[in-house]
Amino acid sequence: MYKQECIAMLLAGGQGTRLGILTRKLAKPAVPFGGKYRIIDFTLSNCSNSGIYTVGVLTQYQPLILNSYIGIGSHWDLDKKRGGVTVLPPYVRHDGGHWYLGTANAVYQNIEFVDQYDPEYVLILSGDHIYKMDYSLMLDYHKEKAADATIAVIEVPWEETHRFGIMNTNLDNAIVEFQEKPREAKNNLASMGVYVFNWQLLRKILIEDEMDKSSDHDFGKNLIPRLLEEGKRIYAYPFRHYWKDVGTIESLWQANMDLLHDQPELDLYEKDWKIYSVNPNQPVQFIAPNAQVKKSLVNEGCQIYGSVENSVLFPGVVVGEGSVIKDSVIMSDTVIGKNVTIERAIIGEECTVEDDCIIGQPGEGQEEITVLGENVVTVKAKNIPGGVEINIENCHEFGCCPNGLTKQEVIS
Amino acid sequence: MYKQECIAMLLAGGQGTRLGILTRKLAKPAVPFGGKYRIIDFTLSNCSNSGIYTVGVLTQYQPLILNSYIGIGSHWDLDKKRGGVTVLPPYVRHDGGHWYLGTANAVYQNIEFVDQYDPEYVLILSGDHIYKMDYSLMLDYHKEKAADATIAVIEVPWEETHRFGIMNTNLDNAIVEFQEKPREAKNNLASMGVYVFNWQLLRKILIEDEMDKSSDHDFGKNLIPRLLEEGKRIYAYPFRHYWKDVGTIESLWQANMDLLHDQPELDLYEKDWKIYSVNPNQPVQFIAPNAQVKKSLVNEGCQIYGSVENSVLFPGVVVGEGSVIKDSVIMSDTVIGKNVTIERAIIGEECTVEDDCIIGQPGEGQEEITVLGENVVTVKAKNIPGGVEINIENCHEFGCCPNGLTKQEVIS
Amino acid sequence: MMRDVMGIINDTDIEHKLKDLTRVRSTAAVPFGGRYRIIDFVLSNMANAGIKNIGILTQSYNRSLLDHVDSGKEWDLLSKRDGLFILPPIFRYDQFTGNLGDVDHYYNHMDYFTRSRQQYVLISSSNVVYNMDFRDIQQCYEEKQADIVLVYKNAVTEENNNFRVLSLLIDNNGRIRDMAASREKKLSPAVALEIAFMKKSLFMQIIDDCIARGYRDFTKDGLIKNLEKYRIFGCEHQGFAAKIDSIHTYYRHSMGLLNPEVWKELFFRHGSIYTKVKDEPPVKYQASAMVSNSLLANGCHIAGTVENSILGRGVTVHPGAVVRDSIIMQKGQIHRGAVVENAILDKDVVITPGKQIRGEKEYPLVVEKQAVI
Amino acid sequence: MMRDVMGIINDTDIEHKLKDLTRVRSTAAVPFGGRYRIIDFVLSNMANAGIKNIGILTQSYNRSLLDHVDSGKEWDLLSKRDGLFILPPIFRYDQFTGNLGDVDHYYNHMDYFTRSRQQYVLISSSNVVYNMDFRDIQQCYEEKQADIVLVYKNAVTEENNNFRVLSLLIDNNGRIRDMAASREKKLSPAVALEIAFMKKSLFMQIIDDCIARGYRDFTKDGLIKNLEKYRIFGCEHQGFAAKIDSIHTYYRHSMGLLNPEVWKELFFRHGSIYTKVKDEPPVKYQASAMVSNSLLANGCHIAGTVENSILGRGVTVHPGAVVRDSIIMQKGQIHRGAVVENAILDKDVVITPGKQIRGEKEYPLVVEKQAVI
Repeated sequence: MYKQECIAMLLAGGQGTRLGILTRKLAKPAVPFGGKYRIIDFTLSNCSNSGIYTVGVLTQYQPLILNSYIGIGSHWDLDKKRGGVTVLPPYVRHDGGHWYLGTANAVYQNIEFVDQYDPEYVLILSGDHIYKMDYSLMLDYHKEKAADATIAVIEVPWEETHRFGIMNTNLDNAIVEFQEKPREAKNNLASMGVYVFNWQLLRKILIEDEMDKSSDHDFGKNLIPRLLEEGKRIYAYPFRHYWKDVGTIESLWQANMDLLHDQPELDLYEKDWKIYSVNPNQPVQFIAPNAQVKKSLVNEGCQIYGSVENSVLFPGVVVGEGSVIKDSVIMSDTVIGKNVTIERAIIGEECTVEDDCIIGQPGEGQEEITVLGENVVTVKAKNIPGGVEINIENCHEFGCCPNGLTKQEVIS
Repeated sequence: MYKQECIAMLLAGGQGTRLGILTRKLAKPAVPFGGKYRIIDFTLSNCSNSGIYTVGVLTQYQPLILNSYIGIGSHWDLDKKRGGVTVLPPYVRHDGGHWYLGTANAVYQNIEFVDQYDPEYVLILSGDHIYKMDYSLMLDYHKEKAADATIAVIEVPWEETHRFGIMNTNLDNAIVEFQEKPREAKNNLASMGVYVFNWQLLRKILIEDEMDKSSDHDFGKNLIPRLLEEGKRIYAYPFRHYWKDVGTIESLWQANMDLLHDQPELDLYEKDWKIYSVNPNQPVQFIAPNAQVKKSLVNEGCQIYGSVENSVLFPGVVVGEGSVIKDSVIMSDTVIGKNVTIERAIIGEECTVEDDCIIGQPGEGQEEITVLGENVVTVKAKNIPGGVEINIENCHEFGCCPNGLTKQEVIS
Repeated sequence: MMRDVMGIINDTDIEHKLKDLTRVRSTAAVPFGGRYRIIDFVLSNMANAGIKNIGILTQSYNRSLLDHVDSGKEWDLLSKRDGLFILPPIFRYDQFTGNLGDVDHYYNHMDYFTRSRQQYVLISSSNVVYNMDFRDIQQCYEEKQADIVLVYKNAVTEENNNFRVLSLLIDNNGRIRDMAASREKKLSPAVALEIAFMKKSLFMQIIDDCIARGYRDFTKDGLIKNLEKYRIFGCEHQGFAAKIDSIHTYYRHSMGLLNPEVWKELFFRHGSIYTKVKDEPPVKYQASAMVSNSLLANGCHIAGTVENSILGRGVTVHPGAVVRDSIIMQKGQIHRGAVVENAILDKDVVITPGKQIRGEKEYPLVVEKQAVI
Repeated sequence: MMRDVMGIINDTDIEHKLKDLTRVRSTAAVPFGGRYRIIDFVLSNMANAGIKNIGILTQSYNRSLLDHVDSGKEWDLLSKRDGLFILPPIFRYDQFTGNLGDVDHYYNHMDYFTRSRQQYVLISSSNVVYNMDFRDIQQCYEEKQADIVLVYKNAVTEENNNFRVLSLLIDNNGRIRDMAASREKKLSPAVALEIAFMKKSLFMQIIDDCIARGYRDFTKDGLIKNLEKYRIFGCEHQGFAAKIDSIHTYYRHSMGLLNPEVWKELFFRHGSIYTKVKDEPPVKYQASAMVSNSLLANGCHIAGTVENSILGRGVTVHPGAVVRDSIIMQKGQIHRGAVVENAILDKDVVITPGKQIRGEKEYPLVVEKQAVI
């Protein structure tokens, strides 16, 4: 193999349990977002745009879609003869097999993979966040500070500090204390889960941490405190642009809505920092004579006969005449009939919403997002109350199962 | 996904323990063979040449090299928009993770993958064998016999029947009895581990077998007997060409030697049935003025100043002046100094054999193959007795460790 | 599937019928339908029918086309044995005599035809927009025991009346009895779509016969003169098919896509139409956007008014701008207050604030690539 | 790495110096060293130096070259932003005036140069075989604060005396004071290798100046006439470099590879030389094979005698056949009892049993592609 100055290890094994039915058959990084992307597209595109062309993707939970989506990375310009993308599932050695037990353990189990490239630096990334960041600038900062490790941080509202790992820094941005999800935070600088390490140091710490039977083998919980204890130079790298952990249905919905302002904080149209994705083959979208589309993102293959407002439509969505889609996210190839109303909802792939349905009934004081999982079918004139989640396991309760199937058949 | 008539599931998780140090860091299907191939190249090329373009490769043991070798299958012309190669490691579901417990269980865990393509037939293959076979002819045979399952069989010498699964057939080739490694075989038709199944039947049997806690979840041991018990139509498909299970050092060596006849049984030069492989980038080979090369396969990047007879040389091997290589296999980028003698040996990748060494001392009545694992370095004028196996774990006993390393450093 | 058929697409025609649109590219590479190029249709039809070996005879000036089809990956034509082959004109400019007919182009690539393993050829020109199951042609060939099959369409409208069309006289059995390339007089409503199917050996023999006699035109010399000698049959294409042979037909057929029936037939009927994909974000509609009866490719940014129009990738319509009955190709920018009506804007055209350009429906205004107005 | 440099390879030269070898392909696409094409060397040098955007100006007749370089994947040039671009001559044969110099070719692709993001250009002809670290050129450019850097080699031998070479007169500071393309009279032993490095803006300005004055030759009109105006410096390449400009130099430099020092320098010195890989099995030596001092590409099958020769992919030498001091390209077949000496056999040549062909070392015999003797 060839020596590389810096390689990235991308943690993409997360189950994302708080995304409920959306991550039932899908790892969180593979969840669709923003009309044509999957969440992991942002991190992979950041790597490609930052000139980090060697990326190991650590997968474990429901990796089939993720694996075939990533392939050899050609969609992100990461199919290189030297390096490129390598998917790293857990595996069996001659002394047996071990699942990844924590973020640090996952990297520990792939020390040999990293060693192949003999890098100076390793970038640890997560596939769960929506943001645009030039990692090469962070690497420069790490070198400039002569740091042992650098952690990207972002200011979060003080009232949310208890959800994050909080960094207390001195004037030079050196981290003096780390609080994991503190009740009383001394600071509002939260870790973004983006780290640069000197590889030889990280390698040593990973091996030590592995020996420690009491450790959870987690970067934030175990490795960073251990490094601080040892008095290593750890710096905070302040990041001041859009960053979102889409860990819940509400935040996933909100992050989609964030894109719809006339001047959104996260600009998908920037020519020099493209977000790459696997492009489906669909014809251009058709907006019918009486359609209305405003404040929305609409994709190829869509046919809009009704009204779409403040919504995100993935490729191949059909919106029938007289239907009104508002404040919603509609995933690929879903067909919506005539005179349907959908409000504050996330509709999964390949659903069918027949004529005259109302989804997320407005005006009933429902604040929660309504979610339909993939392949759900609502019969004509069905009312789906706001805030419910329907998938193939509970669809029979709502009469929303795919063509004539009973619960038993659907699940098997 | 798109419907496919037939897809292949290729079992590539085997550890190949009897190949000793050669499979220490490598799954058996990834073991180098024939000067530029890996064992799995034969099965993948067979798929491509047979028009089977959708292949799931089930990996579990040390898959890193195999995964990056296979990539998206472009080297075997298997990178298709519809189908193509998918590597299928074990994974974690929302109810937990399970390693593959047997060949049948591995396929069971990937029923969803197969269902995506809704195939009529599934071809079960192993990545462990060297042979050229047109699976489409076997599929035609399966249809013609209206069989529920078809098993490819080959005649083996009677004295070896105890090592194989033996099929007893009637005149029409229907299998009436199956003996797994019998002490007294009634027949010498051995299963090649190549099966065609009707998918709906296999799917049902896999689920039933999974429920059976006493089962080893193995195709040969459990599934075939179960099908026979149920009175299903199982046919033997006789195969009459070269086929070799390279399960031991001896058989791996022998299979390499088989290629060196002027008219070998297995022809690598057939234009219409190419064996594809990942091609390294090396210049053309150089045969020096006083070199001698006979009855051998030699690859790009080799520089031959000495004598090579009845041997297989992988790319980038250097043979110094006055050296004699006989009846041996030398893997990639190994450098052999001057006046070295190597006989009946397999030398791993990137070894260094310094001047005046003798490996596999001839004439001492040694019948066993001598094996050097990868990166072994023999100092000047070293004698390596025939039949030993040297790798980085025992190299210090023979004074053959990479540059100045002690045992401790080598292993860590 | 048609694995035993090789596809040949002839894009060597250099007449100026598409005016400014073919000044910088060949007919095959002219953008169509927002994100396609004209060649995508015949290429996708071939790929969808299972043809694995396709040769494109190009003009010298083929940079746009090369860039567009690349290695053929988008049509799943990457292959170790077959695949997509670019066949440029073979001559050296120091030896060029100024005269090349399509027969010469075919003849110069005889080695490619010889080397290919397929037994049949499907030859097509590069300028027809349609979605057809090409397997029907081979079926027709076998049913009629034909030597050659030509695809035709019964043209009921008055189209093409300014240009030569190849009209056919077909007997009750489907055999073609007469053919003529004429401007006004038509033999029947049957118009050939310039697709021929035959054995490769017969094709090579016809080319050889033409060369031996100094003939240069495959249709006139190779087919029309041989109507007696070979059994030439017609195979009717019943769906939508548009030959793009003038600015007028280009504009009219583009606008035809705004009929959802045509749009669906063309893009979904027998198989998908593939094209080179690009990394463009979704179309962004701002609060002030007013869009109706239009087709928009990804990457567009709409804040103004768009009616009855087709917008290519990455077009920006600023607030207060109006686009009506027009075709705007890739990356066009229509600034605040500008008005575009009945126009075809080639790639990268900028209409500065307040400017108004208007053509007539029957005579759309064409603005050349990269113009700033 | 040279990310801010775009590479330009000029393969538009159509002189007949390589005779039959360039009858069916351009110079860039002539096979060399068993499995390479001549262009592989400059292309690999560029790729190894980190250049990510490379344009190849081709002749009209570029099928072999297109097939060889394909999408640039072998040189790791597949890229979303940059990559490998084929730039065919831009003219239509109905408008062709019969006159094209290299300046015209550059001028016709001005849009490509404009669009590219790089600040510098490295321009090279397609016919030099060498392994050079191109980063040295940029270093020289910076050290000397040059406007233009040309690479040269001090030629001690009598080579090239039949052909024009571009000799240089260089002052003590490395600045080029005179240049002349002459057959016999040389200004000094310094011979230009036809590689120039400069700012893209300067390159475009020189082209524009030439076009404005009707000049056609980049070297003579763009460089020689501007020796006073611009600071043009030389950068010496000290290793092996062979300009392939005649059958004689082709044969001599090919045979030079049999010197292991040259072979190692050329293929391993600064980086690997990449080429299109093919799926060929190893070379098979039968019991009767006698091979010495030769280079063999994979897929060869040797049962006879091979001495001092270079064999391309898939060559078969049958028992009793003898190949001496010859170059046999891809898939040549030398049958039982045949003898080949001092010859260059193009691809797919068959020498039938017992036939003998012999040239002279100073005048090797060239057998054209697919000949059966």
